[in-house]
Amino acid sequence: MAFASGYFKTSYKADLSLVETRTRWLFLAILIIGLICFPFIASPFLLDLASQVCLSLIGAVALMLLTGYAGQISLGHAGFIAAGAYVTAILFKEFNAPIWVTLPASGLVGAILGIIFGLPSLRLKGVYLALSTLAMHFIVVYMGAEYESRRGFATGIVIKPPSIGPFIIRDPLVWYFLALIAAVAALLFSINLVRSRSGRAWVAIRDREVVAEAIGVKVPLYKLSAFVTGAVMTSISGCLFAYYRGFVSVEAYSLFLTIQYVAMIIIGGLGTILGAVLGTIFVVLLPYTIDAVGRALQVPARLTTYMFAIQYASFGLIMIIFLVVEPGGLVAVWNRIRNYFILWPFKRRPMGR
Amino acid sequence: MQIIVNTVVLASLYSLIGCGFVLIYRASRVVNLAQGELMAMGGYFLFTVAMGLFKEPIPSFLVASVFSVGLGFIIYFFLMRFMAGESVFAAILSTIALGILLRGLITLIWTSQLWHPLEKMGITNASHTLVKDAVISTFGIVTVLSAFFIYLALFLCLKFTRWGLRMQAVGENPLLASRRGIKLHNYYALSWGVAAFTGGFAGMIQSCDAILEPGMVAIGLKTFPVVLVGGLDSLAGVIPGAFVVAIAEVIAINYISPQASEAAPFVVLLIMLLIRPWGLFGTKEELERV
Amino acid sequence: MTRNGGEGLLNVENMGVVYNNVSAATHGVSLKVYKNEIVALLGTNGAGKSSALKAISGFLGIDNARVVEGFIEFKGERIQNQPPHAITLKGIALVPEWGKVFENLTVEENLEVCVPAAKRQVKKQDIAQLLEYFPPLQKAKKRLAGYLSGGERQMLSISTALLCKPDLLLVDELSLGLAPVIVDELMGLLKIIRDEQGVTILLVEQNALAALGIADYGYVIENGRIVFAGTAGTLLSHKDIQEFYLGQADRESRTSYRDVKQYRRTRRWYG
Amino acid sequence: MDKPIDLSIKAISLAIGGLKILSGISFDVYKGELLALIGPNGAGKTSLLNCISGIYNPTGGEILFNGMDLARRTSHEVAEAGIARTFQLTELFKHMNVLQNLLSGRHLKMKSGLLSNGFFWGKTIKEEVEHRQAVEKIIEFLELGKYRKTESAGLPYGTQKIVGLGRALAMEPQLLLLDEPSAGMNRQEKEDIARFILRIKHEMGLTIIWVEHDMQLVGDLADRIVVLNFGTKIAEGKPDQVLSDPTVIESYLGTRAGAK
Amino acid sequence: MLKKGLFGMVLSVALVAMFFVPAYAAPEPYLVGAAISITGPGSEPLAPIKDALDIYFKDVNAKGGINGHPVKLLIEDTMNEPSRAATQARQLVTQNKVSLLILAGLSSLYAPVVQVAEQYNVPLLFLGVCPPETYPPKADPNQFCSTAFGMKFDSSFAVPFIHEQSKGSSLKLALEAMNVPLSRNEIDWAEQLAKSMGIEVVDKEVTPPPTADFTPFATKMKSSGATWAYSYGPWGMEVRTFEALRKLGWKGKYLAYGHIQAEDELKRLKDDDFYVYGTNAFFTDNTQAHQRIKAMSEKEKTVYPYTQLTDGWIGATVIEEVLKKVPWPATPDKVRESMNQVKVDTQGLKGGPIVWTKTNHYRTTGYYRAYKWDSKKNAVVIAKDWTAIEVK
Repeated sequence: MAFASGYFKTSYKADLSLVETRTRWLFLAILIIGLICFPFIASPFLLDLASQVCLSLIGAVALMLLTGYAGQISLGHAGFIAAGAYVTAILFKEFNAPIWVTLPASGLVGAILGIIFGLPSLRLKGVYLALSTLAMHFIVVYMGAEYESRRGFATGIVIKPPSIGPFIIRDPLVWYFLALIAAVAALLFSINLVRSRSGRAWVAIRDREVVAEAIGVKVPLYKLSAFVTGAVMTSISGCLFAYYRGFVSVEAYSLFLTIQYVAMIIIGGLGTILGAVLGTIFVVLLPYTIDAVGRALQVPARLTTYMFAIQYASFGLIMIIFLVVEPGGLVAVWNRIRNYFILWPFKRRPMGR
Repeated sequence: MQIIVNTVVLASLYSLIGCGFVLIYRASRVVNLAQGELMAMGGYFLFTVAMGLFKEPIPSFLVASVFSVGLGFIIYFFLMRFMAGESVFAAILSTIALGILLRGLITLIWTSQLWHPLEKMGITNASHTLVKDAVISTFGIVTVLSAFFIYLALFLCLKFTRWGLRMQAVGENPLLASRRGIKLHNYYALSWGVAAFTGGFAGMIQSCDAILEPGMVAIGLKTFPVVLVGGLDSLAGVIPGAFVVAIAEVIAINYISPQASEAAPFVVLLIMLLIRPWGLFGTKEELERV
Repeated sequence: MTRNGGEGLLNVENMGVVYNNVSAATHGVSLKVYKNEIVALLGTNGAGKSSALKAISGFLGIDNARVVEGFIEFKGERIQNQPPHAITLKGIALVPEWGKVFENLTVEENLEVCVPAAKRQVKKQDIAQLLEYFPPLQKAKKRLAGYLSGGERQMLSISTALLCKPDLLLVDELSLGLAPVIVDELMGLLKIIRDEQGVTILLVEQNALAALGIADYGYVIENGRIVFAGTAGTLLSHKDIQEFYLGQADRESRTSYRDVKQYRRTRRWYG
Repeated sequence: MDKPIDLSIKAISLAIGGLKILSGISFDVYKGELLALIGPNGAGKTSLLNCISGIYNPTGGEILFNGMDLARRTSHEVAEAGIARTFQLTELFKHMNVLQNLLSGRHLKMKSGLLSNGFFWGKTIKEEVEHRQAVEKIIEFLELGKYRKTESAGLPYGTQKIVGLGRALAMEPQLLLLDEPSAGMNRQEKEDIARFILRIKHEMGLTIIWVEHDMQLVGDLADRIVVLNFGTKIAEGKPDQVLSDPTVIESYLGTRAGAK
Repeated sequence: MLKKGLFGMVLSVALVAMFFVPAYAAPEPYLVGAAISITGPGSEPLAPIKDALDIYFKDVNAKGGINGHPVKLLIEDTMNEPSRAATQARQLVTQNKVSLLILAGLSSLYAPVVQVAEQYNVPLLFLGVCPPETYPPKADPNQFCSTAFGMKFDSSFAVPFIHEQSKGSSLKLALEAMNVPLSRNEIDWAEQLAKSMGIEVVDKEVTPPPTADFTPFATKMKSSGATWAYSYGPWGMEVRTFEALRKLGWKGKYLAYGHIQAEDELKRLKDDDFYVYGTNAFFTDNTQAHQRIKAMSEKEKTVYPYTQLTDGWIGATVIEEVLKKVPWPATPDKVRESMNQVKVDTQGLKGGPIVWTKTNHYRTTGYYRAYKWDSKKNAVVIAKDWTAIEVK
């Protein structure tokens, strides 16, 4: 196959492989090496951001499965994250439970919440479903607030760093790799899901519910399973986030958090896992990028108050610009850039989408 | 007795905010999550006008209303126009982004200080005793009356004028309306303008009756329970919806726990979705549309 | 070429419509409609007739499609890729398929809504005059349009379109979902309206038989191309049209579907 | 007919929102036959199909299939019972490619669960390969090879309908319901469809209920025809006999067709 | 198409590039990092702190800095979001290498920022509000507090004050807090204190943070027959409840904690029975320090009015005093060392100096004063002058 003009597969199994061509293997290898080397060259601040991206990615991919693939709109994502975080906090505070208890417990509570959040989806869709999940979010956060004020945890609940055996996970470097592994695991899990039976059932429901049912998909079951999968992954990310931050408090799980996750999948591009990745990177880094721009502008101290207000507003503005200029999301931008380089130096673009 | 008066005033405020939401939804099926920000903007417009242009209340209110309507038009022509035909979710997100933008603008222009437009206009918010034990403030009365008259005006307009008729047609079948030579953009912009006006007016009254601060956008969150209980597409439903939510809130404050008053409207919302998802006055077909 | 001795009203020249910048729906469609004519555009689903119709009425934008080649000229003015309400105001009114009406408005309100702002002088008597063509509607004036029968809906749809005082009436799939008897009645009404009101009509139809019954001239579109054009009479007597569109060729002379071409065995992907 | 009965429809009636759509329709479908269902638009053909496939639950009557009453079953239960259908308008999952669309038809034949899918371990891989082979056979059968990885929204209209047919076949049903497979196709495409339908009947031995508008196709291919009008059955029998039935001509085929 | 592609490319390049823009490279100044809630919900009492710090250190730097080195303030806007505050604190400490961290934000931001301070062992000064970890007998080594309020001390002034004022008449007290930890805890403590003093507490209201309408709460307070009301929480809640009570025709007296807005608000409300108390002197004192704040504020055209700058100004005075005793080059350890034994003269802005010791990072003595409006004099008057409360 030395002069192969294309890459031919010789079995159906080969067609299932995720990484198809040698070039892609090469890119993947570079990416992996880059990710491993990254913490050794980056500043602690960048490392912190990278860990945040990785942890957020789990929640974003989960929302992508739920909304982008199964088509169930949810505005209650922060509720799932809060649930995971509060389960961790409560177990830690009340029973001093270690991470190998809180992590599965968060997942379990997430699963239960997923079913509860998902039940309205059997009857409702679109805006109605979105608003019902929004209501659920408020109720979950209210319960968290009640716990906090009843137990008198004045300024949120502080959680000690988790330990596995004798090792205490505290070092940012360790956290980075932990978050990276968790994110990659979540990514692989999601990619596998969407390319096999369950994922196809979800997309079928999203694209055409009546037809999905006619080919034998148990629609209620699969809707709930989408909610449960999304909720479990998100709750686990909530648990990890709680450990990473070292505290849990109501203010951290406001509607704004949901908005950020929704922004991730829409700005990334609905219906693609890559979109979730790009969207997460974009949304997590955006405020700090805006900060950096603001700082680079060297505004006189007197005007910085206005500068901060502008920064706050520009988060909204950039989101709006994105929605208006590029409804296809970052994936569409990515595909254009890729096509440009694949074709370079030829100008003709392929007849694709 | 006092509790009833309070509830009526609160419900009037909610129905003022909610009607803008319903108008936009009916005309363009867009869920506007920036209703609270539109409301706050109204208050800030009033403050600016009262401080810079007029000292008298009535011209101040009028000019601020004009600004509010203008804001609605601007929002439509510079943002929402481009969201036509996008997914429900993208449209929701764009209104959220709009909310963030507006909040940033408020801090930018008026900072996060507390303001009192009432003081600038040199009038006081006197109290009046209705019956024994029941007191209502001047702007409480204004809230109730303006809710009444704005609703009356809206009903009359929608029922008996060409514009109202066409607005209804646009909401029902935009494609067909456009085939009949109705300029969709104008009607969508109109719905945004009216929504910004009613919301903004609520904000003006609220800023006079209480205080003007960026935090007042949080009231906008109550819109969703209000309109869903009434029915997303039903203007008439907003009023009972507002009452149900206001009553739920007052009951929560008085008999359960004050903090529950934040969650209570959403519990009401969920119960409503469970038993009658299309709302008290909404149409069942609406469920299938979105 | 002039037909009927009338002057040209609509001139579609070499029009190509492309969806999503990629897939072409029509290639070089050319057709002409002269004043006071009834022209039929015939074709099966997906042949490109609805794309042509959307292009003329300005509804391509909604499906992310554009006219990329050629032009559409109406009264000497290029109108391709303009928004629908602008085209309506220029004098082209569309009667959409399935008799779409505003279901939550009454028949009367449906009619009032459709009076364009530019032509305010249209008064109640115009509506009354129009309703004389459609006696069933007159009886149902106060009823919600959602409760009308299929035929009545089409009548309402036609009359609302006529209220826009169009020069050209586009009628999309009038026969769809209606009993043949009612289709005949509606077609007859259209002809009367044309004769009395002087409206030009472009019928876009699958039901070739019904359309050619009243049309003066007809075009047949297939795979995005005009394949036949001619007067109604020519088309009705054309052998292929008879076989494929009118379904009336005798069974002996045509090929049966049972004797279709041989199955080509394609190579399976891997062994 | 002495063939065994596959599906038996007994006095089916359906009303939606006070509107009577079907009233008391009964007929039998025999094993391995190609039964065409014809009638004007709005006669209730598609509604009847929806009743059989569980999308609507009829207000009265029974639909017996393998000793099971389908009248009160949900759509996916009907699918589990071995009935597959195609849809009138192209109803492919438009963001899936052809392969995925066909594989989605194998949903019921596959058994792997969510977790197994997520980790993509042994069972799932084995299943994916196995069912891929089954799907490849259908791709070959329907000559879809060159479209394998094309997203279905970008396919030509006719091809989309064939993929829809393929997805139904992928379910390996006993009974196939076709809803106007040839609608909007040109002669060439109709010939393809005709060929596929005949091959399905002869090579796979499926029972087919076929809603069709094209009288030529029906006349040439169908074993038996049932004619519906205004929700009632007005005729049933062999093609020649039904198509020359005066009531059918009057209410459906139209007198003009004969006259001119 | 090409334009869109370009848009995407420019955007991604900009995104990447922004992270490699060197932030602050100059090593000479004292680096002080501040995470302040300037925008976002609940930022109204905190945003003016930035103004005060800005003008104070502009003046200091103009006069040649501290020990010959200028002070460089690195200010970040937390938007009152906990995660954002944590990230910014980490950025300030690890990337910008500040030797002192300042936090002015709601109580929900404590935990995340304290974590960072602990992890990197950097002293953390609270402006605005502060946690009880700074109180004696065992203060957290890294946490310091120069703010106005202090949990359990404020009400130790307020409750006896009410008791004293109501001598000779019947006293029925209603309490109000907002459902945020600080406010709620303080009111619980006030209730306990009042009961121990034999005061009848007839009502206690806890309002949720985004309350649209305080009338329901005011109605409950009024119907409880209260003659005095004490409210402790954000200014908006305090004053709106008072106004709601007055709207309902309540005739009682009202005590509120006097936040930065208090001075202007007393003049606006002009109500003889509305009392505020706090630890800062009002501008009616017109000391030299007050004159300086006013002059600087007017010169620099601060965003917030000069009456709201006192808190931040005091904080800045403390920072200056601390840095003065830090030998060059400054490190977090040296700064902490200096903070462990500092005595700051507040120049009349408070009732006395702020003194920190190794075990007390709050102050050894708190000084409180109460103000009210006097309609006869048509001016704000002192209702009770400086009262010292020992902090133990």
